[in-house]
Amino acid sequence: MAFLRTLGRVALVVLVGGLLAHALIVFAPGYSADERELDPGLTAETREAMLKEKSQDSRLISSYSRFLLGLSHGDFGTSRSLGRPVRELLSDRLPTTLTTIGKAVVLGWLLGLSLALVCCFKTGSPIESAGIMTSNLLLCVPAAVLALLLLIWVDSRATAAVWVVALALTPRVFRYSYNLLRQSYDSPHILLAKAKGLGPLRILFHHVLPPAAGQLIALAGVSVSLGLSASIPAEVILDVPGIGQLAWQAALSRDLPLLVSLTFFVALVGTTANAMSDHLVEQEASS
Amino acid sequence: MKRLPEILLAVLVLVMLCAPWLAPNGYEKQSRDFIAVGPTKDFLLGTDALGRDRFARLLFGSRLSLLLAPAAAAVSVFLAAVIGALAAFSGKRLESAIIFFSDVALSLPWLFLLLTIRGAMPLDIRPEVSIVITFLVLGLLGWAGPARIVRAGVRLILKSDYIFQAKAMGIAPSRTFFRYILPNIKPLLIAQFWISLPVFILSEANLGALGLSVSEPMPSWGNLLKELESQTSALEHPLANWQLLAPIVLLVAVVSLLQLSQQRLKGSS
Amino acid sequence: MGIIPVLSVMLNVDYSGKGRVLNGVCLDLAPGEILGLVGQSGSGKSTLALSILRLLSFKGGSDSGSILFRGNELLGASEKQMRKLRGNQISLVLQSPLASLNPSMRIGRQLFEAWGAHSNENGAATIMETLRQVNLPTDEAFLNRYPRQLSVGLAQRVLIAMAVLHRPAVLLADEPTSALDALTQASILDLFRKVNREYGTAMLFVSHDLLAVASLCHRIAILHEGQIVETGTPREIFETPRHEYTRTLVNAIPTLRFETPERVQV
Amino acid sequence: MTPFLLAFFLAASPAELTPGKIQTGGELRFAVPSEPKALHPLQVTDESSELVRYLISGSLVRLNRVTQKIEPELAESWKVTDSGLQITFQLRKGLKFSDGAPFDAADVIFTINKLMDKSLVSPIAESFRPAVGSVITKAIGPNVVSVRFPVYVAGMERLFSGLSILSSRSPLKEAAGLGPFMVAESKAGAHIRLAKNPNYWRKDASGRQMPYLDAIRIEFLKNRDIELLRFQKGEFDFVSNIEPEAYEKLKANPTVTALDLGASLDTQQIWFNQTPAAPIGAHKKEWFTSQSFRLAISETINRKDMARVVYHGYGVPAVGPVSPGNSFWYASKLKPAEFQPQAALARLQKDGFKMFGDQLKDKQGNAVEFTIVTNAGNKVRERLAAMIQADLRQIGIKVTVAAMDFPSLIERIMRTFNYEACLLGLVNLDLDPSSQSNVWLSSGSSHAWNPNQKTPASPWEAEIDKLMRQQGSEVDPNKRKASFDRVQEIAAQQTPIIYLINKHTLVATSPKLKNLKPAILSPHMVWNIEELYFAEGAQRAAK
Repeated sequence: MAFLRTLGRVALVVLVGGLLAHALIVFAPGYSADERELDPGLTAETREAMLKEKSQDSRLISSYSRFLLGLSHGDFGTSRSLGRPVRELLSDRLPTTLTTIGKAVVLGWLLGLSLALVCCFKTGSPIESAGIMTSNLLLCVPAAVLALLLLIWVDSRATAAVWVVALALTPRVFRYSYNLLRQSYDSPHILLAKAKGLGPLRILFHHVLPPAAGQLIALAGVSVSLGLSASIPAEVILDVPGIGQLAWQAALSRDLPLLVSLTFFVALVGTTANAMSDHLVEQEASS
Repeated sequence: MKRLPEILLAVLVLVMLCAPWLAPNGYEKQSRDFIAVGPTKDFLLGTDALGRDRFARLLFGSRLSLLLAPAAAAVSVFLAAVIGALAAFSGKRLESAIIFFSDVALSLPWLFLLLTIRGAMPLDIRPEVSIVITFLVLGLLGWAGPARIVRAGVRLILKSDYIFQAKAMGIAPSRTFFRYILPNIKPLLIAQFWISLPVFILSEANLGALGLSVSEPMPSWGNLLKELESQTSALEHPLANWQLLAPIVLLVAVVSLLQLSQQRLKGSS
Repeated sequence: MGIIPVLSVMLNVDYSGKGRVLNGVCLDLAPGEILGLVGQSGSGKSTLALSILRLLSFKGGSDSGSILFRGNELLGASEKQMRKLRGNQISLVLQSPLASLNPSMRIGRQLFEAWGAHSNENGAATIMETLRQVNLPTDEAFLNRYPRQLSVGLAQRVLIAMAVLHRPAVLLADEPTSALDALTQASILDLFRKVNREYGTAMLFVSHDLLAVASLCHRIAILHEGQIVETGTPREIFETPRHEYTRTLVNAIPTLRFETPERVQV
Repeated sequence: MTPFLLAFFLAASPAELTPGKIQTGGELRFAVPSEPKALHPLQVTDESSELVRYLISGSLVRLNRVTQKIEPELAESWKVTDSGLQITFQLRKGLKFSDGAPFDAADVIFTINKLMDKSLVSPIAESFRPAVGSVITKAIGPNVVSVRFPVYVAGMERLFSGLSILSSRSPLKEAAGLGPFMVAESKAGAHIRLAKNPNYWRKDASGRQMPYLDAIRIEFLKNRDIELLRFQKGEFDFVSNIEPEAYEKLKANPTVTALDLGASLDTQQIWFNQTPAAPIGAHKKEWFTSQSFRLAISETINRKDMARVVYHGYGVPAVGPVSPGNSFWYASKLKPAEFQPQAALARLQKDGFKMFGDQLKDKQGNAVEFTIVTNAGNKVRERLAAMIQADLRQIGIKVTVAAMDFPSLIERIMRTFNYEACLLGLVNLDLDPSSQSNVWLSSGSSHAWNPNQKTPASPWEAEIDKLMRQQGSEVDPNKRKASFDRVQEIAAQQTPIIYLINKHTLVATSPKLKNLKPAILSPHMVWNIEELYFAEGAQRAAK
């Protein structure tokens, strides 16, 4: 029952998100423009035809329901800028992005969490300040600069993209888990564990992490959405053929069917991750 | 020595306020005979591709970004605090409505709203005004993610004894909300603030590709950082033009100094 | 006193936010002795216990002076050396038993963990014996419980069992009975006496409850404004208090009087 | 520079690009900025598709990118008759498509009939669709084809150089080609791989089968910095259209050969909105329609500084719509507008403009200020805009620069006309001025400053209309040139479009790649793809 309710909520978010995205795109400036129009070789007739195609979409509700109707047959429409079925485009690029995000989330967590742990072990020492500075530095360096620097050492653009997304996640994971771990370390049972003479690793893995696990998992859910949004600049800068790059191209060419489909995808992934984390937090709270 | 962060910050602010005197070249003067030169006596950080004094651009750009990015971060964190706390504190129905809207908000391509707003502004609007609006909108749009985190935090607080105590004393819910809940999620909000500060500065730069950032010839931290991207192009050693790193160094320094002073304040309170 | 104290403390403690909390506190603990440390809330009693275990950084304090345990200076000891002492030679029992147990770990595992921290041998026999000593069940079902499934009194017993597993020379008890009801408090105090008797463990019993301390301890030290103002046997403290503050404390103890309060006329 | 390095540079001069001993095999690798949008040779609208089309298909004639002359390709010869209305091609015999299907007159007829489909959107298709009447294609023999147009088309054979011949018989349909390569593998968003066409018709002088290369791998890479980085690592064999800053750095790298091919056909330009319906102030419309105002602005822009600062010297001040790189059509008589701000100011003052302090005002007292719109994210254009800003400031004109993304910009300049001035670049692919008629005819939709006019808004626009029609109906190329020279002259006098700079075409290649004949016309490096080969031992194995 709870599962069905969650499913319904996700579906509703996706539908409403799609409609709003549709409206945002159609009413944005340049929606009816087409880069091909600048070509002096085109005749007036062709221009007319291109215009007509796009002006249909400005009748919001009817065109959105047309889109949904197509969707119910598994048809996401055809991308206007790339001239290919959206479903094909998505299925071509999905694996790339999912692999990137998957690896990046793991890597980002490893880095962020270990940085947080180092800082927790060395509270008050210069090492802690250095850790905080490192996370600030990662927040402050533009993704493009990071990407170009990485390419000097890493040959593969896909690997570089993983690192860019991971390094974007690291400071966020660090900030929250650092706060969380500090809190955890401040609780009396940790004091007692120390008084028992337990080693720092044992305390970490048996006394600090398990109680914080629920919240860390919640954060992990959110970091999937974070990774998704960080993958857009990473893929654009590094020309990695994934969803992020596709989204950027679609935005620049006001490719309505593609953009609405991508909104669906982002809403689906984001809302599902959030629902999952909510569920875990709730479980943690009720147990 | 304990006040060092504050002193350094004050010095930085002072330097930026004195920009017109410290950098007499101004940020838009093009010295076309000195294109992309390295640091000299006249140009402390060298010049950019149009022969403009980088040092001046850094100072003037800092004034803009140092004012606007924290403002945007504050706006988004404030919204997140109120909305997130309200979600946790209010009834089931309002809570699920808020969660619903935050989910929707997180998945929308807000870029198009920014484009629309920019498109609706008159063309000859002053760059300062347009950038203020851009930052403001960025701040207004940034509530959804942090609001979820705030909500989780408030729910923890709601279980605590002092909220129970407050209820037992018959304190009105609104007062409980503003006096007992909001002050206690401060650490969460502060963490969020520090994360979003550089993020807003960088998103301003990234919006440049869509013409939504500050326009020529105004400098901002965003477009100064952007300069790094083409220059690091690995055609040279990234440190060959160290003066280009100045904006990053300054940004990291300011963010860290602000954090240090805030931590110290927290420690002594 | 001719006996060499097992623990000898001379201590100053500062907190970064609050300034000096302990100012030249001197204490000696003889082997097998129970020393009560009494003071107001916030007088630095818990700080002292933490400092002895070298866990003060946990609360953000810094200390100076000298802590001699069996003649060895602890203030300069390395973390590694300290870890060997903690829970083994010097152990700790805290005020809120339920919060002091790891909520996500079964009781049994926490006991075995405490044993395993200082011994490679199979501790099952010792653990069962200790559990019996502190009047706890030893069955599987009990050991499989989580802390939230225990009452406060049981939890405190578990904590005490854990603290004495290795038959420590010194037990630091930080307000171990403050959170308990009168009956439980009495039984826990009994337990401390028993532990002291059976194992000869010296105890530093920190509390604000003068009566409880008096019933348990061989000697009492009064802590006031960061200094020990008076030390003596319970009798001395109650009958001939020397310091002004001690007198206030003693006088504040309610005595039983069975007078019916006058009814208020409405 | 040390003598050693100098010797190296001399050795790596263009002379080195001419052949030594020809080696076959190897995979050529390079990058294009975007993914081809259409692999159907007749539906090409974008640059990347055009490049792939060029490599995989054959046309009746080919434009030699270096001599800028039309040469025989699938047709051995051709003849224009009937005062320029008809063209007859003599086709080569025995040619085969990549899948083995034979090639003859039927395929040419099939292809041209396909073009008549009104739903095909592509410049090449549209140029074959006359406004009145229809194109008649006839087979005179199995290897002779005649094509007849209802109206005169200037430089008719030129049209056929961009027309890929499709097979009428092959089961592969448009995927069968006559070009040196064929599509082997295409990975969406990442790369496309072309393999040698075993049936390619051309053999070299010694009878060896061309092309020499086994394969081509074209990666889609928008980021130029990454492209350059990978080029220097040897992952790409050449880069074209390099920006001046990067070119200077590449020149300093002894392991690659950087070449300056001279002025390209591309222009950067700025124009004022003269559309009567534009939602801008009446006083501004008055400035923008005034010749002396436009001329004054043009004279206040320091083009030499632009070439020096923005292009690092790899650009020349532009004269007009035709670049000096277009050897035949360039109007060599014309000179770029002189930089003379004081004369410009005097010119404005004659029209009643006055300086108040450091602010210029018109005779009604309106401060002279306007906004230039341009597309965001283009470094060069943003710099040009900033320079114009600084230049015009000298005569008291305040310029605001509004950069916006391309769709927003197009909407403004082609739909709503809600702009004052626009700075844009134009990439010219065609040498012939007929391709620009949409720009110069006042009824044209690309008549940037005031498009789609019913009747010419000014006498000079009427004159340009007349001249453009004249050059379009003339057979004699020299007479055509005279007409178009006059158009350029009027354009220079009236400056409806202020031409700024023709940038140089800058390329760089690995010295291992031989037989290159780089040209300013696209596809700059691979227009003679069948002749390219790798130096001995430098072939990269084709995977």
